[in-house]
Amino acid sequence: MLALSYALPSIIVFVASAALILTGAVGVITLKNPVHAALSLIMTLFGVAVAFIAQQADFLAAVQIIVYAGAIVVLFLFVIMFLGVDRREGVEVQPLVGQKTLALFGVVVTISGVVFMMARSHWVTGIPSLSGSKLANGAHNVNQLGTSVFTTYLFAFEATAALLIIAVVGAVLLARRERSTGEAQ
Amino acid sequence: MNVPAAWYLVLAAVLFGIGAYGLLTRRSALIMFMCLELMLNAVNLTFVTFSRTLSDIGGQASVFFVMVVAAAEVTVGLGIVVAIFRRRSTTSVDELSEMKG
Amino acid sequence: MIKIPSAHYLAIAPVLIYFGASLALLITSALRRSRLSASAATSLSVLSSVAVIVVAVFEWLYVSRHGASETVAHAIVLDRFGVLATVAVALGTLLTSLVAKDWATRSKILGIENQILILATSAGAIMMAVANDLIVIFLGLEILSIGLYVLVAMDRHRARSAEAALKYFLLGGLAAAIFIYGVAILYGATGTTTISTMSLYFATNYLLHPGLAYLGGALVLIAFAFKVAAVPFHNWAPDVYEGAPTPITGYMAAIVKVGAFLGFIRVILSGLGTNLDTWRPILFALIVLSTVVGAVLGLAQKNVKRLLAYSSINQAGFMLLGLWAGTARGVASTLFFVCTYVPVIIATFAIVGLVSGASDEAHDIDSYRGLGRRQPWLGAALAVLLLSQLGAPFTLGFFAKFSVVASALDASGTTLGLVTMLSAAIAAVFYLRWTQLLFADDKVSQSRVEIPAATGTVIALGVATVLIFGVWPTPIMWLCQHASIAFLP
Amino acid sequence: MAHFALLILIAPLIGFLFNAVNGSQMKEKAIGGVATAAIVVSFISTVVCFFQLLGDSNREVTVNFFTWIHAGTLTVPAAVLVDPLSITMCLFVTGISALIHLYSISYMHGEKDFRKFFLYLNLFVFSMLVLVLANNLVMTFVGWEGVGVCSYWLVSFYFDRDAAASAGKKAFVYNRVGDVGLLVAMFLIFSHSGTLTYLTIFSSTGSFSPTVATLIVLSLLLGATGKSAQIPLFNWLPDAMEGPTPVSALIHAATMVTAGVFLLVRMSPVLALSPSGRTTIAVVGALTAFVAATVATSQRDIKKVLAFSTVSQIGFMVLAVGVGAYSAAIFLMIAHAFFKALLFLGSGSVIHSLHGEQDLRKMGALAKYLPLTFPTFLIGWLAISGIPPFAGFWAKGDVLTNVYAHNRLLWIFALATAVLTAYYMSRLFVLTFRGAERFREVTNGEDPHESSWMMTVPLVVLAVLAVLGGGIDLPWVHNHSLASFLEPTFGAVPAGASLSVATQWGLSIVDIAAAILGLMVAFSIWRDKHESSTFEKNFLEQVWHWDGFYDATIGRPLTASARVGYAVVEEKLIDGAVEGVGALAPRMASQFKLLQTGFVRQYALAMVLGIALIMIYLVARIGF
Amino acid sequence: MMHSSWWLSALLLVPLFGIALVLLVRRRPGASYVAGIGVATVEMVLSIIVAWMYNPNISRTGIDFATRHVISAPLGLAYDVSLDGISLLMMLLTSLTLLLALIGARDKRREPALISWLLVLTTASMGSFLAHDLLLFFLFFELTLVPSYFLISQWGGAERIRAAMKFFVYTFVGSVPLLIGILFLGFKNQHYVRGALDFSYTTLSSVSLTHTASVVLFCAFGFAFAVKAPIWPFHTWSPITYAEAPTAGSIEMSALLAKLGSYGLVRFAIGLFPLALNDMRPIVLTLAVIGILYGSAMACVAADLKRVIAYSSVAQMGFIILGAISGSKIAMIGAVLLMFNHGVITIGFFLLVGFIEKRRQVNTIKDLRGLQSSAPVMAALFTVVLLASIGLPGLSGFISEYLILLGTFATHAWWAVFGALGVVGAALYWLWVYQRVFHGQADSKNREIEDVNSKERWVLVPVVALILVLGVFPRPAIDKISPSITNLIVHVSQAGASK
Repeated sequence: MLALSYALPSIIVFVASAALILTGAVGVITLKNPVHAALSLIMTLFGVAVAFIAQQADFLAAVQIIVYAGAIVVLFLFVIMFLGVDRREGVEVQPLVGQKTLALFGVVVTISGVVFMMARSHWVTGIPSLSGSKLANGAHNVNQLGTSVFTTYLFAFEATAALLIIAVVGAVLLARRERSTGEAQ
Repeated sequence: MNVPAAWYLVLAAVLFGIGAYGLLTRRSALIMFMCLELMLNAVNLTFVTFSRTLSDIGGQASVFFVMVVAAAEVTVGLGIVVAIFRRRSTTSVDELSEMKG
Repeated sequence: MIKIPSAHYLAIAPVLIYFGASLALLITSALRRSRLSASAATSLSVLSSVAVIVVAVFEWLYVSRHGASETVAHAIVLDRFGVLATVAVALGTLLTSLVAKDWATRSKILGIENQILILATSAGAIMMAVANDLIVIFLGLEILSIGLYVLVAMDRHRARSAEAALKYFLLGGLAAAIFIYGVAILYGATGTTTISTMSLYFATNYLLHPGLAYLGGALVLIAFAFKVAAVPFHNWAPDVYEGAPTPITGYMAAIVKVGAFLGFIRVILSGLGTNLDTWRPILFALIVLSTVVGAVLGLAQKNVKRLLAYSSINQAGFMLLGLWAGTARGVASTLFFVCTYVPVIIATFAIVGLVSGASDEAHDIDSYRGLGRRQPWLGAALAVLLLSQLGAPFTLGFFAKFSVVASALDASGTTLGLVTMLSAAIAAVFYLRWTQLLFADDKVSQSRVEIPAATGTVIALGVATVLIFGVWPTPIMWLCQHASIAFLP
Repeated sequence: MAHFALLILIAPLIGFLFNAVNGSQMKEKAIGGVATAAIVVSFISTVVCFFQLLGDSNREVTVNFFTWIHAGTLTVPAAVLVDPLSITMCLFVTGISALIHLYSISYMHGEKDFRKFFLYLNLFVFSMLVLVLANNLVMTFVGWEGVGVCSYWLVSFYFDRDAAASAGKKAFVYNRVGDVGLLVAMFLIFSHSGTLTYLTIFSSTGSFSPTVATLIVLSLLLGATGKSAQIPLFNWLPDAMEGPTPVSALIHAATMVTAGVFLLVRMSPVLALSPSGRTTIAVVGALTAFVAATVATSQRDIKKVLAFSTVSQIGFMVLAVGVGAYSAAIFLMIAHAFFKALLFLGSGSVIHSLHGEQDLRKMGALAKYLPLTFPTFLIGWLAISGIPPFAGFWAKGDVLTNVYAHNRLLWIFALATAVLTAYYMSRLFVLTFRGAERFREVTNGEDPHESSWMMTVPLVVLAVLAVLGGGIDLPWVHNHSLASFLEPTFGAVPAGASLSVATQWGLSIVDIAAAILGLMVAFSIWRDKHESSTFEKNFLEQVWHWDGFYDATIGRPLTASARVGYAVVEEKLIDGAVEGVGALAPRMASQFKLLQTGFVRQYALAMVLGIALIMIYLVARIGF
Repeated sequence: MMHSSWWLSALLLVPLFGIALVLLVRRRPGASYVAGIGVATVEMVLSIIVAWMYNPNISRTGIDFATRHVISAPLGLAYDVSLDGISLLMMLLTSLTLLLALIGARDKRREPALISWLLVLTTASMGSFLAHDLLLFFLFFELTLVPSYFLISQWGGAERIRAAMKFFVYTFVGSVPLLIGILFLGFKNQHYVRGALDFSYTTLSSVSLTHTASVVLFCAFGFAFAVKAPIWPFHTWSPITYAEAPTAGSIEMSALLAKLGSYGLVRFAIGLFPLALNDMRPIVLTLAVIGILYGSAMACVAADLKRVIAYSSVAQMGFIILGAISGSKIAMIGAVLLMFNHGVITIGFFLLVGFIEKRRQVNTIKDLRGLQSSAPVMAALFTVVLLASIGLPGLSGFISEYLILLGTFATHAWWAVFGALGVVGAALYWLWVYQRVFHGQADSKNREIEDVNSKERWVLVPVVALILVLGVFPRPAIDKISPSITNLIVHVSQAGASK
């Protein structure tokens, strides 16, 4: 029995997070109204955060809530409202014949493949000792993560700065109202 | 004892699949973006799960970067949607099929 | 106390220069009341490109003296392979910034933002090529992609520009998700995201259950295949090529190929090279499909940008041959192909941009009818560039095709050699049709195409490269060969 | 010797070149004079050579000019072999040619392409001399083809007449078919003996097995049938009468058509190796002689009659070769050259006087208008009919005797042919010179008159030769005549010599009887009529429907298959395959194009399906 | 002492400098024509000097003027040129073709460009004939396609685009296996010697191959050359191409480029894969004989003069291939001679057809008739060329065809016999064509045409002279080519023996 092998709380947490995640995800892809979809997305994000906590990623869980649910989804909602598209998607027939069936087929095959391959490898084949220290809990997690980001991932961290700048510049350029060409000169 | 990593990995894979399926079937650009977020979240979950299994902080650090990327992508993506909406008053990608062949 | 890892600044100097230049332009344009002139911006980006090339020369010399090394906590690698990629990207950036300047003037759009984005994007491409960490590659890829999404959407006068951007964005997002999923799985499979460590892991461990590694590698490979527009992950290319502003199309065709291919080689051959036997059938299928579909679909195109898109899909198939071979010769030949593709394709799109006019709309192949009659030099230049892409002898393109096919044959890929060369024969039809149209005598009375100095220089450079190194490919081949030595595990 | 031998050859060539370079400004007479003089020089040189040869103990002199081809083991010298055979041939070739040249000056007077005619004639004589003087098969082949092409030019001399153009082409193509035989013979000889020089071939005949020898002989025979108009390739010759009459006289009676016989005779040492081959030759000769003679009885064109007569006479010569009577063949060849040239020139004179009319039905009673042509023609007629003491009697008698000694059946055939010969020649004679005047319509009522001296002198000379020609080889003086002169070449005693004297006399009487029979019949039939459906059978007039047969069995099927081949094999199958493969790509393109729908979600779907495929591959790779 | 290779380099460079010159003077009307002819003359003189200097006995292989410089070792690219008896005549033919095509087939439409392309083509074909390195050969071999394509597509007839494309794609596809084969051979050698990549003919001819590999490679090489030559059934690009190309282009393609196929077969396919010969010979011989007969049949029903020449070329190439593959020295000498002779003859044909086209704007046989009465000199010249083509002894065509058939008969009698039937075929279709075009009564259009003028006569003088001289004195040519052929035969037989 499951209960005998694993601690009950962890099972409950898993089931809860899985329920949140999957319900939210299915909501995103089925709900017609973009606002509802965005709210479903939040549900998934919460679920993921729960799963993070369950797996000793406390800091990431916090970031998940703050950044994702707090910023990204808000951005979505903002744009939805801004554009005024908070209605159902158009009800015209799908122009693409067989798209759903084929998509389902492709995705199911792919994901089955992914799962099968993972299972055949007993889910993980990396060697823990390769990368040093054990994973810490709680406050130490933040420390550890910080250390990692500023040592091993220093360059990547610096690069994110560039990424964000370019994204911001890009967004500004794209969303800017068209000016007359004379001004552009 | 915690539930095995496999559970979370499968969960992540399924989430990835749902995201991909949504991307393929939804017409609203905004919802497609959300589906992309679902997929990235699946990746994050995978990272965290492996991080736990390997007792390695690297996976969690990676999640950090993925989040940044997700944020950047959404910013630009929404910028594009706004730009298109100004011109065409739609967010349905199916109406953007002028170029083909 | 955190010990900040040491950085070898020579190794990251190119990236820094490009970001620096980009930031400098951004800040200047933001702070100044009057807008910075496009010429000034262009000068800065040309200067920075030149600087990058100079730095690259020093890097090359440094590597020659001290050997390859890793820096910034193994995130960046300083080797000739990366140096050569840096040079190729810098060259592409230099040429593009020249073309983009004239384009901005012609199309009356913002000149500075172009340069800012181009510079930053180039930094991303270089990052992909010099990275030793999958996360860095991912970031480089994203910088490159996001920069391009914006650049593609830049032309606000044309609806197609935005459509192209959205298509590119959605599919690029999917590819990015797949890539990072692959990275995550590789992380699970090997416990690291550092390429050299991964390589070491595969070299020292026999994987009883390689499924996870295969899965991760395959997903990463798919993402790269998307970036280089290999069939069946190519669908975005024709639409995006068509929709993007023409100079950006040229830039995209050149730089994305450099960044993506070099990253591709690093990950698949350097990191996962021990599993080459697993990747080969996939690559085989990609090559066959890309060359054939690219060539065949090119036949049906009336729009030259779409035509060039299919052409580049076809060329991508060729570039993959070196990867399929997986040998030093293969790497060298793919490098050669990718590097020589840069000036050719940018110059080609420069001409396409000129012909398309201020609105950037005249892309029908009929716009070229009689061009060579009216303007023999321009016509001849385009003819040379097209013949090079066709692979005509005594052009650079011939040696590019020759070397990749040779590397495939060296690795017993006779079938691939035959199929790809036959696809070249099919592709020849559309190149020739276009070339022939240049000198067709009907409808000769169209207006002349103005050739601004900067763009003219780019075209002349492209043609000169094609012809000079078409007879004497020795220096480039020497560089590529040296860049590939001691690169493979 | 060497100088004169060279002179024989190049004199006509010089004449040709001189006229070719200078001729455009020269007058007709000058052109004709130069051309004729060149041949005369050649004739004189031949005579000199002849006497030198008589005085020479070794009657085989090879004169080497230069090495023409030297490739690998093949060496072909440009050299001439002066021996009794070649010099005999040269003598009558140059002699008759000179006369015909002279004749042509007048006959061709006023023609637009007068100069061209003489160019061709000179070149023809040159080629003919190369043919007979060559010391190897390749050089012979040069002459062989040279006369062929000159014949082509001369036959289609009136090129704006379609019939002439077709006839020239037909002559050349038929000859070419024969040439394949000669080529194959050369290949066989070279691959077995390693040489193509006559004397070397003859000294190494041991290297030919009987089968090879027979193959060689049969190939040579094929070559000979082409050039000498024998069955099965004989039907080009009558068409060749489209050429000007002097051409018919020179080429299609006296010289070129005998080349086949010459070749066989020349190769006699090889012929000796293959009895079955020789029999084939004899049968072909006899059949040709007979068939052509029957055809000649029903022709209405004066030149056609003479043409078939030529075929028939050459059949006799081939028959002689087949029975091993080489000197008899040469004898008949010379005699035939005399009287046939005479007959042709005579008919030319008739035609000339009738403004080009050649139909026998529109002639008659010309004897009194053509006082010189008539007697000379008479001599020619008697000579060919085999009436003693004219040349034809002796020559044909020699052949018949030898045939009799060899094979009775062939002899009967030959004798029947002799009767027919006398018959059709007499018919010709009667219709032309006797009977009622039927030509007024043609001449607009005027009287026909004799031509200039340049045309009549050759007639007279030839008439004299036709009378006396028999003297060169009278049966009772074989050892002091042509046969003995030729002996170094053939070495064999003619079969006829083995017959008893009585038999030979008897045979002579039979010959005379045959000739007279033919004469009588002809006179009795044709004295008072000029058309007769009884005696001019359509079947015969149509040459046994030989042309139609070829047309139906070879010509039309080949043309049809070429057309079908073009429409089906070339355009549909071969090029169709190429074009089909070529069209595949565009067709694929239009299909593939549909996949590029412009819908981004479908692009994504394509990607996902691609990924799915790769997943399936990976799963298959690691296995369940 | 071997001669300096600078001579050969000069042969390759003169046309290129010529292009610069032509483009330099392009603005002045007619100047480019003069410049082009000047360059062609220099090239011709150079060729004659080189041919005169060439010493066939300089080495066992008959190779003179040789040099080799590696340009790029990783690519195996080297500048490696030399001259031997087989390439000697081809070199002369290249120069001659250029000169006569320029003078005789003048086309005033965009003359500088036309002349430049002709010059490019000259360098390309000259390079193919002089290259002693397979990669270099391939480069030049492929390069010929580009100028040809432009010549056809820019200056050709109504269907020029289709013709040009068909020509290009067909021959391009043909050369794909060649490239693969060359590479295969190069790597085979490299793996064996563990040295640098090297495509030198000398090196590669010593690579030991298995029997199967030999056969496969022979097929790969053979296919490329068969398409180029063209050998039946890979010939269908040629009729439309010859018909649609401008006269100068037709001349270059049929007189010269077709020879690349037969030359390649002799030099590379036979020289490199002697082991395959025993298996492949019957097949190639059969194709050659079919080509001879089939070409003749098609020439009979072809509708226009250029197509007749095209099919006639198919038949003639059949003869060349027959001789080349037969393994007999005599036949091979004949084949090499015929390559040159057929070139000269074809130049003559196309020039004359060009003259007719210039006067009548058509070359369809049914529109022409009775030309001999109005243009007797043209008819005479046509006759000479025609007779050479059908192999009249005393003219150049005969010697070569004769040697081919004679030599082939010794080794493969039946094929020679059937090949000899081609002699009849040639006479049949050429005389028929001649009859339809030159004989008969001319209608009004054909009656008016003017005869060849003095300039046109002078262009044909070299053609006729070569036809006559090589028909009567072929020895100098044969003596120059013989040692190389002997060497090739010895090489082939040794390889066969060591099996």
